[in-house]
Amino acid sequence: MRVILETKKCSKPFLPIEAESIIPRNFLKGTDLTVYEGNKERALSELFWIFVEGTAVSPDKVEVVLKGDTSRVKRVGEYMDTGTIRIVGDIGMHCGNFMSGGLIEIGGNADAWLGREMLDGSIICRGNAGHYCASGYRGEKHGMKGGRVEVMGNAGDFCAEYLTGGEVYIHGSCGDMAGVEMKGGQLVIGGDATRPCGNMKDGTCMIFGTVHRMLPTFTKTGTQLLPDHKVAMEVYTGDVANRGKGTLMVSSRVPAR
Amino acid sequence: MKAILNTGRTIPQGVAVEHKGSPGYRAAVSVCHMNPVDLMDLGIEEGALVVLTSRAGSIVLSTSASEEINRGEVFVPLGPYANHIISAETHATGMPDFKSEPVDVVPTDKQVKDIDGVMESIGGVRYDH
Amino acid sequence: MTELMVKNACVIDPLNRINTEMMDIAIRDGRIVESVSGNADVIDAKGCLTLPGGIDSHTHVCGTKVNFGRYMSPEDMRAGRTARSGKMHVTSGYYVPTTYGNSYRYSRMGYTTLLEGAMAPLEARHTHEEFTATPHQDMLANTLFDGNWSVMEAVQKGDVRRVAAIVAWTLTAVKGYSIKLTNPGGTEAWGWGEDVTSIHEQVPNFNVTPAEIITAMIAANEMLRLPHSVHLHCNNLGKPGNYRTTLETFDLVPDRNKERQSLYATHVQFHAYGGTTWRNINSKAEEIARSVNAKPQIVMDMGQIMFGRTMTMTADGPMEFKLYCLHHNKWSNHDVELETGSGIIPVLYSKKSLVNCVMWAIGLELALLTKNPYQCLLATDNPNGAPFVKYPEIIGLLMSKRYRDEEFATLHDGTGQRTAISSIDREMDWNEIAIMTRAGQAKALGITTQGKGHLGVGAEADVAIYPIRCRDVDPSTEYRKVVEGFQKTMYTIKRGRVIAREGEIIVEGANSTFWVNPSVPEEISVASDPEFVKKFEEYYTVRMSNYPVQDVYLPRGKCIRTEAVL
Amino acid sequence: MIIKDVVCPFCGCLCDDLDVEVDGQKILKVQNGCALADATLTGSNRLPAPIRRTDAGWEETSYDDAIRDAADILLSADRPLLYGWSSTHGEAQSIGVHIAELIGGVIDNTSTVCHGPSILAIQEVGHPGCTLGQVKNRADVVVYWGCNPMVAHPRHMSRYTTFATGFFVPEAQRGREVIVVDTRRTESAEIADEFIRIERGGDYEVLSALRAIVQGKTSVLPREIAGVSREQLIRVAEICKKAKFGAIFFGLGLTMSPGKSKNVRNAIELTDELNRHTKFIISPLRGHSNVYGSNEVFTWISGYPYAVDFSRGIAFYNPGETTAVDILRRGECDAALIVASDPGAHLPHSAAAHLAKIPTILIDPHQTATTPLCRIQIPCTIAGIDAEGTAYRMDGVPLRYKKLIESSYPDDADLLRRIHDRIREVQGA
Repeated sequence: MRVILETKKCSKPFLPIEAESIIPRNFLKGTDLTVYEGNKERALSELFWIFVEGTAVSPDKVEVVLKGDTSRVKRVGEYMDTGTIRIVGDIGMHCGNFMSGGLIEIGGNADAWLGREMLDGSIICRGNAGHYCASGYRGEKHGMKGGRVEVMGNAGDFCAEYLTGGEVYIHGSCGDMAGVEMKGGQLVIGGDATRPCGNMKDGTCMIFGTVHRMLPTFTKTGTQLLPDHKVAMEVYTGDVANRGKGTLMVSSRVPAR
Repeated sequence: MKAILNTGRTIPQGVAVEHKGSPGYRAAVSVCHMNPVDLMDLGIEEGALVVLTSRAGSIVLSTSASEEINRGEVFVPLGPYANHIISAETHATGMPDFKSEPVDVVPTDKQVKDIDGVMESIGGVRYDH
Repeated sequence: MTELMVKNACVIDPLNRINTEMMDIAIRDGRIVESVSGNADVIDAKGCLTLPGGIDSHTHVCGTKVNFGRYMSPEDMRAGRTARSGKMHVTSGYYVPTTYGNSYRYSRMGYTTLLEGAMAPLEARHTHEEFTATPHQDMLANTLFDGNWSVMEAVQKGDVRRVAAIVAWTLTAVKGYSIKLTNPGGTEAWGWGEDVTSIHEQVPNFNVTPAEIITAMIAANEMLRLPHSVHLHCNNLGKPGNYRTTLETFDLVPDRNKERQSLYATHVQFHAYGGTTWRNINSKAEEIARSVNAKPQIVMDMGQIMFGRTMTMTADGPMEFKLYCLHHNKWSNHDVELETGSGIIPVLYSKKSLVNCVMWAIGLELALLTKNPYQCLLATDNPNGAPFVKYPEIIGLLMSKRYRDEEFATLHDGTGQRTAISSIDREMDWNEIAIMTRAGQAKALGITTQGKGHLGVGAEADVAIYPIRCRDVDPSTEYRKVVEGFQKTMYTIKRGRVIAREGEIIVEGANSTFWVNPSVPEEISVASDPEFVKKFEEYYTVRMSNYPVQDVYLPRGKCIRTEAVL
Repeated sequence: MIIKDVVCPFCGCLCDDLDVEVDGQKILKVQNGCALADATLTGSNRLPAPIRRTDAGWEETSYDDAIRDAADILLSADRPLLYGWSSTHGEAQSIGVHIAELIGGVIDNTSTVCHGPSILAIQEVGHPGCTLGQVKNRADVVVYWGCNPMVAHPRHMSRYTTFATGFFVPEAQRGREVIVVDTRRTESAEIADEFIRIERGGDYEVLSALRAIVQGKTSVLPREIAGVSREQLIRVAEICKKAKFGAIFFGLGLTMSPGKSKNVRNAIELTDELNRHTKFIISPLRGHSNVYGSNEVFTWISGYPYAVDFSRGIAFYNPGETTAVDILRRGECDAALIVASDPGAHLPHSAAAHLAKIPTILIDPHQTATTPLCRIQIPCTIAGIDAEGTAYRMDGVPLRYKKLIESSYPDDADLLRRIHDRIREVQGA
């Protein structure tokens, strides 16, 4: 089954829309769902043109497609456990929060907190991701615990903050403090990063571009050749400021400090 | 001249902050403090006017020389002038970069606006009673 | 004039020796009366269990450190969220809920009076502000004196009259209810990052020992004829082997008051550990209970822990730092100048942890081994041992051996060797539970004369009606019905008004705060003592005139005046 | 008449030892206060009456009409923002939160552009702190990091640290070592025993290095960290470890620099580490008078200290999303209520400009930089001058502002209560 949701023109286009109801499982029972526009609860059909093609007997066979200006639509795919969501353009904050299964594919850019506290499943973002991509929540001591987030473009600051498990792959560059408070999982950054992995306790971070302002509290333990990537990496352990046992690998083509 | 804009509190700003209509407040917050060598590089004397331009906008300010300021940095006291050119990007922390806005500093012969004038330039309407 | 009649109530009112009697309760203008007119509103209790409003004699719900617990825990605020609706404000939080969250949940469980366990005098205004925002319960504030410089100086000089005078001035100034000592002397030592490890160790720079502070405060408390006794959080909380300190402390206590105990020892579960390290910790509940059974001058509360996430918060700063070094989660500390300290850290009590299982067993053992239920009251030191919403489960555990056995079977294997819980057969009855949750608490706090904790004529009409038919339920086997029944009243009545019905809060609250004003002879009063005033102005960072809490903070304050007998 | 022991409503120190000479409706003289206290208590530029702006320009209006209009604006909004709250008392703040929950608004206070990042850091790792008297009576080492108390909190040093005598520190200047850490040699740095000058934005690195040194892992470190020599940091770490009681005060240099909350978190974790060796506390130097009170009040009502979004009925919190600057920058809100602060002066204009596009109500005693942006301004009393009420000092000590003079202005709590009641009335109908 395929459900296509296309945004309607609205009088206040800057109001955020909170749409955690947009997960594949919910459409098995129909499209009679509600979302919040600002502080008003609205029927999904007030804000979206809804087209349904085919039927499905189980939620994993449901594909939801979002079209139009979805950059202000938040929480799409929150608590999603199966099925597929494809977003043609940009998507608002908190896409895929707490996701535990299925696939979210974003054609454009994703706003902040993409895949926050994710448990399992996959997110692919073809554009750039905002700040706190694949991160944790305020005050919580763990972030993403499992699954995979792949961003073809760049990610903002605090990417993979508190990463606890799973894999985060940023093909482009990250902003400031990627992998800060990391305690597990794997973070791969194809491009550059600034001050990565502060306070890291565990897990692995690989950076193939340039590291700006490497933190002073990482100990270099050797070099390692990564056959898959045909590149030699400098290997660091840290963050020693936090008795950390994390591994930070930096492409040795460029000076680390 | 490229510089990094820092903002913060000063005693004159704090003293005048509850007297926002006063010339004292305007004078306290419409000044760009900079290293004397940078002033020389710009070819201007202390007190001359400059325009600061950032990704957020531009503003005309007077200048003041201060040895405490590093070269390549400028300091504008907290207030409507500094905020006219501070970007509202917060890196998803809620807090703008009040202490690290890249700016371009150029001498100017334009005038320093009064506060209402600054507010008018962002859509405000002056109230005179 | 408003009148209310509760018909067909199955009443347990231990202080009036009423035990599961079917009767009607007449209420006029907030008080229990002999009878009401035919125009009274009528509530049909349908034969269900009807008790005086519940009283928590030791809970942390209002004030600086409780609010800091909230402030630092946005992750907890994601639990227990309800929207504004009807008369109810927004609520957030599970183990450190907002003030309205606390108030509504206590109301739902039939609780109408709470004693805030720890108020730093310097920050009393904050506690009173939050009392006003906890609108459905009458409030009382335990006032901290454990590290009070003036008190320690007077104790050092052996001047109990001066101790009494300082207490009198402070309680009146901050509108406190009773004397609280938290790790006496230890909180001052923590000002230097140290602690005291026995009741006979000197407090740094003050030449007094915890034992001397406790003894002098008990004497001062009785001199001032305060309604409640000294309320003590013993030294060495949470340390293996600390039961010796607790027993030594109990041995210090004379029997000074005919009406009530002379010492209220709080959350004794945390003070009843044998062993020497966390590896060999074991239960010494039996030793503690034996001591209490022989000493009518002591009342304690359980300090029960229940499994799950919660927040520990106490004035015992050094203990919290030790706990932080174990858990390495987050740690807040807040020392209060010249007075006390405090610490806050989140914890997870887990059935996989043998230490936690031993703690769980000790709390229950204390209650079950204490013969007189008036001497061991039900509390978790909310939220330290568990959030108070767990009380119904604790009631279930106390009433059913079977429930305990079933729980015990899920615990760490080593629990049986370290504790005696599985060999205790006692099952508490309804009357004993009523004592442990209201009558005993009212008596211990000295508020029966304020009309609390009973349903006799003249009492405050605080009534809880639970959907339990005591005569048809066998708690021993049907403990789930007991637990469910105590979770949500059919009606909670506060001062004659129905505030909660089937769990829904239906009115805006209008609570009272009880506070004491003990008067001492002018010649020993410290307010006019130049020495006291000079030291105050020199070492506090607030002016003495700005210290007292103004009346405006207690919109419905109830002052209890006492005359000191020196 | 002289009123003694007056609580100053300027900065977060809330000095409560001012003597103020008044003559009924006028403040004549202020004693004991700093220059800022003096200027605050004798402030000018008060708006005489409510005003509103129509297409024809500004006009005076009545309190009744202004309150009705304000309530109507808030009632019809889909995403109202309620911002400010630091320069008033707890009583007004509390009603503000209740209005927000009634109308499904977002309420934020000025900590969002002050110590909001400190709050985020505390939420990650906690806060080992104390009341200021502990510092005054005990501290033999005091660190000021990224702050300039001589300017922003002029009496902090004389009341609590450098120049204050305390019970265990009878000779202030000899008894205390003062360390200042900053990117520039500030007025405060001039009087420090040790000044650490850090490259701009290098706080995080230096804090990490200090944590490693305190743990004895010096060998890992390079010779220079963000412009500071390793030797100086080793020396400073030793001073801290040898302290009997150490105190770190930090300011906007940490909260506003890149890394934001992570800088503060690192400073807190340094403090935790130092507590394994001696006693150490850390505290933000909170700014606007009662901003800490707004955090306290917001927290006990909603569970969160700032940036609370009630649009779904329940309270939701996520600084960066529900904070005033972000909501304004994205142009989300369609109405605003500004109370006791001046976003026109203190928020970036690319955010504040949105206030001019929507119906903005301003409740403030003064004509400010926000006045030109609003549609309605309702003047009120000033907490601590012509109104009394509760204020929380930067260390959490609650004090009561005194009413010093009589005025004809209504208390902002009363104005807000009337707006609140009007909203309830309309919603109930």
